[in-house]
Amino acid sequence: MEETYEIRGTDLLDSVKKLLTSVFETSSVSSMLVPVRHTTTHVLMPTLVSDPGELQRADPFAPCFPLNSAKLVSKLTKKHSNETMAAVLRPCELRALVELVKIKQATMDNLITISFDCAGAWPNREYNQAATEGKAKNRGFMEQRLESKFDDETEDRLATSCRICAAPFPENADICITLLDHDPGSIGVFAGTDRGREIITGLAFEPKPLPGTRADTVRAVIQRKKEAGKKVFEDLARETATMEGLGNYLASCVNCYNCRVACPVCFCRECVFNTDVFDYEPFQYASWAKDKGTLRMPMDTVFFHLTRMIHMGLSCVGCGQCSNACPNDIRLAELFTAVGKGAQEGFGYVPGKSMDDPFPLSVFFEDEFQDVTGI
Amino acid sequence: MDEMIKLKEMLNPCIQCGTCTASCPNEVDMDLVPRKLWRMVLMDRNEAIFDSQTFTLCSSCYLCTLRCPRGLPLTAAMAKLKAIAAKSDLAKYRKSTRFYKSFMESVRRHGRVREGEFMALYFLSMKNPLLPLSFVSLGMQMMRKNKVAFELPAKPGTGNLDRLFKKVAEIEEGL
Amino acid sequence: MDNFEPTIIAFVCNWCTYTAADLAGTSRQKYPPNVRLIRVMCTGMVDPKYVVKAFLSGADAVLVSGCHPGDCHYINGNYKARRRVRLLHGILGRFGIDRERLRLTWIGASDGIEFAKVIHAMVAEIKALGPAVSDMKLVI
Amino acid sequence: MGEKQGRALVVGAGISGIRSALDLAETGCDVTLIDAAPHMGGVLSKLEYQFPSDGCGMCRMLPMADRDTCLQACLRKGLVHGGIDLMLSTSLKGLEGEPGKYRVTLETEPCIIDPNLCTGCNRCSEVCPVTIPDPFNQGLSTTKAVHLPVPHAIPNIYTIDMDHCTLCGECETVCPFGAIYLPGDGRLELKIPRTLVEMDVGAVVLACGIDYYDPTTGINTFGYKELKDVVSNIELERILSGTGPFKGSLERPSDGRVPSRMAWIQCVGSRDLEFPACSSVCCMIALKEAVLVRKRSGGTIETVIYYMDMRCFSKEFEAYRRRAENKYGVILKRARPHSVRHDRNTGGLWLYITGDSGVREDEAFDMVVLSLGQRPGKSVKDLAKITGIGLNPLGFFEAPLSGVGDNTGVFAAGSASGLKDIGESVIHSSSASAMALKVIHGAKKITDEETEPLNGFRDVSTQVPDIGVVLCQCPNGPDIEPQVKSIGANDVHVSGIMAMDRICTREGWDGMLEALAGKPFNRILVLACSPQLFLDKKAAISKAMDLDPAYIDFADIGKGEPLASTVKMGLARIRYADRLNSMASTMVPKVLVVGGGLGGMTAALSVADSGFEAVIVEKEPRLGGNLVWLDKDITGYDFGRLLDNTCQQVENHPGIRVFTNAVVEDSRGGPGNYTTTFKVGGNDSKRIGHGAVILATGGREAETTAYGYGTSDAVKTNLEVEQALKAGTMDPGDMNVVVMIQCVDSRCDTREYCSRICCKSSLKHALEMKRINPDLGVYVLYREMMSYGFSEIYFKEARERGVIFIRYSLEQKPQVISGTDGPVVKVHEPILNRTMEIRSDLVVLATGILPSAIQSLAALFDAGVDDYSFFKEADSKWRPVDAVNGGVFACGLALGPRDTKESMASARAAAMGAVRLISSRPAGVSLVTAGIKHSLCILCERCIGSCVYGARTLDPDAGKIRIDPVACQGCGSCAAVCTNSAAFVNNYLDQQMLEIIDAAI
Repeated sequence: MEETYEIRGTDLLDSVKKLLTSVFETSSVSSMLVPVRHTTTHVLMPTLVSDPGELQRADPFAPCFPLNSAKLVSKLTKKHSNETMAAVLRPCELRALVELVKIKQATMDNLITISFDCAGAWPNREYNQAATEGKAKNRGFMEQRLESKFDDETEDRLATSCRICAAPFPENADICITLLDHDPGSIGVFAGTDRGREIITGLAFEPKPLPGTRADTVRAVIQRKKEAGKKVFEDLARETATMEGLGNYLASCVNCYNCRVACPVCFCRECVFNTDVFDYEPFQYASWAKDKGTLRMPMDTVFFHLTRMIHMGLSCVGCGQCSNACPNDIRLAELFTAVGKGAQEGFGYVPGKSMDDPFPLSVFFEDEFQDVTGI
Repeated sequence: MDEMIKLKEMLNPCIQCGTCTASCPNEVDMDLVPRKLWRMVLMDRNEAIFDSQTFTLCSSCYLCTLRCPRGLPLTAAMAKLKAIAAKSDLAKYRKSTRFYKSFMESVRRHGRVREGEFMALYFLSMKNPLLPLSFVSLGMQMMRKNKVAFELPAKPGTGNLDRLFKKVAEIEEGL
Repeated sequence: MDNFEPTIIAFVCNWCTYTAADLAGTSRQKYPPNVRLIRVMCTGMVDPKYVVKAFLSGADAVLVSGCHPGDCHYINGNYKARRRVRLLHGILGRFGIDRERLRLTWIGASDGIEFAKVIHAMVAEIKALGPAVSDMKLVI
Repeated sequence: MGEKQGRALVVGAGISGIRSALDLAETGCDVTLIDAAPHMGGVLSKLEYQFPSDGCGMCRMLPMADRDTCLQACLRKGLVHGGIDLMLSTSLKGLEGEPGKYRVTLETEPCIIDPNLCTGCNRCSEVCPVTIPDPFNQGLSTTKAVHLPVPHAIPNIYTIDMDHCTLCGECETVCPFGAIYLPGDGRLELKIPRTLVEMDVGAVVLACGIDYYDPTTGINTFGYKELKDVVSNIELERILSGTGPFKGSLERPSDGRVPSRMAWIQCVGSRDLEFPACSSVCCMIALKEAVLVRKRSGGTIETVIYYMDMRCFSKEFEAYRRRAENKYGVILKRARPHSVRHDRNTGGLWLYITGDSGVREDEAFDMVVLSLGQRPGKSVKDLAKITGIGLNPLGFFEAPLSGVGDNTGVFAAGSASGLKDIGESVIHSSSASAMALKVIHGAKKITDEETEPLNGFRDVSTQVPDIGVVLCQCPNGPDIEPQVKSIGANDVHVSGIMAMDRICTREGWDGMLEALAGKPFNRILVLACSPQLFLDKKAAISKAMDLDPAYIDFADIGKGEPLASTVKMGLARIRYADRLNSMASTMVPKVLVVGGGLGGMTAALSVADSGFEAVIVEKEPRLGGNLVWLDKDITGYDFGRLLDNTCQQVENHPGIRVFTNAVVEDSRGGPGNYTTTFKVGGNDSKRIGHGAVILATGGREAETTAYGYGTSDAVKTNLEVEQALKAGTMDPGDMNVVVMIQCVDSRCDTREYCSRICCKSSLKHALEMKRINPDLGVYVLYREMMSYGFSEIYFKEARERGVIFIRYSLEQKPQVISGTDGPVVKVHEPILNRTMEIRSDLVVLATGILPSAIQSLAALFDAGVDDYSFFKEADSKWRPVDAVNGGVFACGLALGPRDTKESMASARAAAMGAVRLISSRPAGVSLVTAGIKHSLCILCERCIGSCVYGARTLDPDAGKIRIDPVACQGCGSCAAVCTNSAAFVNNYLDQQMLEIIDAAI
């Protein structure tokens, strides 16, 4: 049984700041990536903090999720560095990061990952709207969510991806923060890795078992979210049961490729759809139009999304940033999460779970999937 | 037993494949099937060999010799065992070796077998007064079918086989 | 529907299945003209987007066919292809492109008859299933 | 292809001849490859599934370094190589001269069907009234007197069986191309008569293969040819084949029913009076066939193999046997059925069998397969007479132990010197080609002949595609010109369409060349039927147009697909045709040989004799390896002399440098260009550049603690006995009984593989001891005697000399008990079914072979080891001495257990492989080769992981993926894993493929 600890502050943020500060102080961390509230708006942006004093404005718990930080961690760690860094990540961000590490886009050699019970976030547009109107609910959001055991009326306000996220709890972070079922204002800490254990034992917090009710609560949350997901996926399956259905679903796509820019596991320097592979000659357009009678422009939108599903579906962590990114409100998160989930199940692969699970298309075994060649 | 060493040399190349046994029409009646018999020869298990009736049951059909993948003279080897048994006058085989000897003696004398004389020689050699009685039934049957000639035939060949038998004995001596 | 003639795109590996297809031709094992052979060096080079492209361009079925396990000229390209086809089954199946329409087979160089058989069967089954995509031109 | 060497003649175009021809052609020799049959491929053209992979993969023999010299297609179709002239229906009739300067006479059978005119349209066969048994299917099906000799070959020219042809003339009348000229009707001359050709060659390789025993010539107790369901193993292979008599479905020939029980009878025509040797491969063939039958039938057909010894003696064969038994449920029974009889009531077959117990165990089957033994090939006697090469008592070519002192330029390859499995045949063929190359190289006349400058064509690589389309108009087909023209009109890149009359004929072809000459097109697309026929003619078009063949392509319009698709697809393909010239590489003409035992020395000599430098790095202070302690081989050949000779040659050879006390430390680079550092004498570091590496690191006798070894001086290993006999410290005259125990710690869970040479060693020792002391009792306790091939003769001799062989099983292993008068061996005798106790003076253990630890060494060169820690070969059949990447080779015990003769053959084969690689011309970047667009690459390294050839590496300094164009084979795995097409394969570009797909629909 993993040793667990408790930190009691004046409130949740105070407790978590205590933790972050002591990680800073005791683990020779040179900087820490954490969402920080900036002065003028209520928008929180991932911020690289090197002065522990600045952690005062950190707030990882707000329903604000402007981008998946895995991409940032990739930028910060892709090249080897001797400095140790820490990053506070939502579970889906951490999963995306693990996927990126597998494809050499990031390393965790000198990175301490910290994650927590994620209460979800609002769609970006809504959060920003609220922030502009001064109604963004930063403080108090998590408290309210915890009080209801993640089952209050604000659930409906969450981004769909968060609403149906069946893995909102930290597992393989170095330092995992538990919030559910703790006394108000206090948090729990346990190590998800060997390195985490080393750090935590050096932090001199009070060992205390996790609340006895937590396991059941977690199970219930997951169960509820799974059911919510099931409904979403069923509706989606009906809507996109045919290629025509898929075409309609994606009808307003304008090939802006924002979804792929926002996607944490879409790692290409340049999407293949922006390369000369799809750089047709003018006469070709004319000839297609002639052959088909009509040619929907821009071309290759369904092709693009299907290709993206093939490329990143197996690594999709369901963070929902694609939906945030779409200018035309295509419900991409549901689509990609559903497709990704199916693809992943086909290989028994859980993205982000472990560095030891190889990417399914990078390996093979001789005696597997023999049904593929059958009907 | 020099004879057994010679026999062993004859059989050395045997690979114990069992083709001889599978080919043998009398194999079902043998207490030691040919395959085992030959193995015993190679292993110098002479007692066991001469405790068995196998070679006396060989009817010299030559199927084993024909089929042996090593081309071994298996029928000849059976004959050799018979000869050794006869020469050593082993009690176990007396019945058959003396029967055989008596038969040959009659043939030597007359150029063909005279059943009466043959049986008389056999009974004499076995020195068992009760033995003739055990042949009564078979004798009767054979007589009924005219298989036993009582009258003495003309003797055109009498004594002519002496030289032949002598020559064979010489050859056997040399083997 | 009776007059429906499906179009099947067949990605065949240069070493085994292409040879088999050739053999089917020379040994007069006629197979229906619905199939368009696209020779690739190895099934392991069949990028999933080729398959997607084929369906989006109007193919009613796609066949990927290469060497038997263990026979791949490039040691193991066929095993890699198998994983990709499995992925495609999972993804395309969701959008109505069932696995009947995307097949992976191993056809050895001497299996001209087998090749013809596979094509015959596939054409018959796809005829029964109907076109893969009935009206895509306005949406893709 | 390398620098020009002389010419070689290879007799026989089966797998061995193909291997030899490729070896020699790749090293720059001109090769004439002849075969008496009208097709190539030999017996393998009939066998589709070969152990141990149960599949094919023959194409893996094709050149790796300079791929475009050779048609990239299934080898079953045929071999088309720029340096190889293939002459079918041709035999060697005369040979004069001396090694290096032979004049040979070749005779080609007359042609009744002109191969230049026949297009394979099959009309002749349709009208032919004469039906004959199809020789391709061993007579199990029928064909016509005029027929295709094999269904899949190219070029596939019809032949007429003149023994059956009635000269009715129907075919001649119907042939649309006038290709058939029947004799008769006063026409005494054939159009293409029997021809005799003389040519000069430096060396000759005889790869004429073997024949099989015909049971009908013997007592035939198995009823072959009398009982329809008794078939030979080759007949069964045909039955299982898709081109076979039943189109691949497994049926009984008598009534077409699927059999439910099948039996295999081993050693039919082997290990008997007429042929006292073992045929070496039948055990594995039978296992494979039984496995195939089990797999095909989903386990519903019961398969029983009746065998004498199951000889699975190559390193992965024992595992195969285990799989066959345990996974596939093949039943093995040790028994020798003596005859097969027909059961009138059931229609089945009875096998008459006696089991170990001596009880009759006759069994009923409905199909029986005879594993036929080998016989010398038909032509062997004649060839021996012509070439003066000796025959062994069984009528096979002598394969001399070494080339030492042999003054010949004629070498036997493959099975011509005794039946071998594919891997061994390939090894022995490369070994023969290495010896032939030595002779040719030695006799080389230095010529000033310019090799054709590479890419001396006009540079069109930067030009906008300007496609010329040539259209072959068939007089029998519809007029397709208008349709092609209208397609061309819609493609801005098409600038000319030329319709030609039948380019499949000589006249049509020449007409096309004439029309194309001087035309400005920079891409040519030829639309014709069966374009494979023309692939080797690309060069002609290229010459006529001064255009790199990379820009010439063919599209097959004879397949029955819609013309528009075919044409559009062809246009899309040719539009993107290109050659990557930026990645030229250099070949370092030097070979590193790690290990200076017999294998290493032989390999180094072979390399050096071909004109390249060899560097031997040996960790011991002296050369010789295991040969130092070996005495004689089973034939009495003196290893001491071999060692002295070889060492002397190595030391005196100007092309060989030797470093002893030296250990390899590090290596970088790839095939063609390695840089390796090694340490001499513990501190002196040296660095060399080399193009290839041969690992000849050897192996050793396995240690053991079994059977009381180490506790008694009377228990020794084979090695100790060999040494003691050599040194004279052991006198068999002082002993009464010696017991030898085979398979110690081998062929069991401890060590799965058979060490192959222990049985031969024990036979050798047994015979030697018996020679010294004929009265000595020698008992050999064995599980299977692996006296494969001609060594079976010594097994027989040992029995004849009175050695007693007792079979034991893993369940009842012998026990060695120490006694006051020496060890007592207890063993169960299965025939007598009783336990024997043998008091012995000496117990000899055959402990098997272990490889030297080479895992880390192999890893330095991007090669690996197998499950047993031997070198992992790319393919045990087709590439048996090389690693997947094509730059690393291994020989001798590093590769697996083998005897000295086999080690030397493998060493020459490894050397041949290395020489093939380093003699290929630099800058030979093949057309289908991978590339990378650095600007798109984000270094996810998935492509590196996907490449089986190790052709892709990360250059950490430059932060770029590097591609080794020699190692790259163009499989496209990298391109398929790359999500944004940064990795690509030339001529299979994504945009090209997408356009082709689009055009197809």
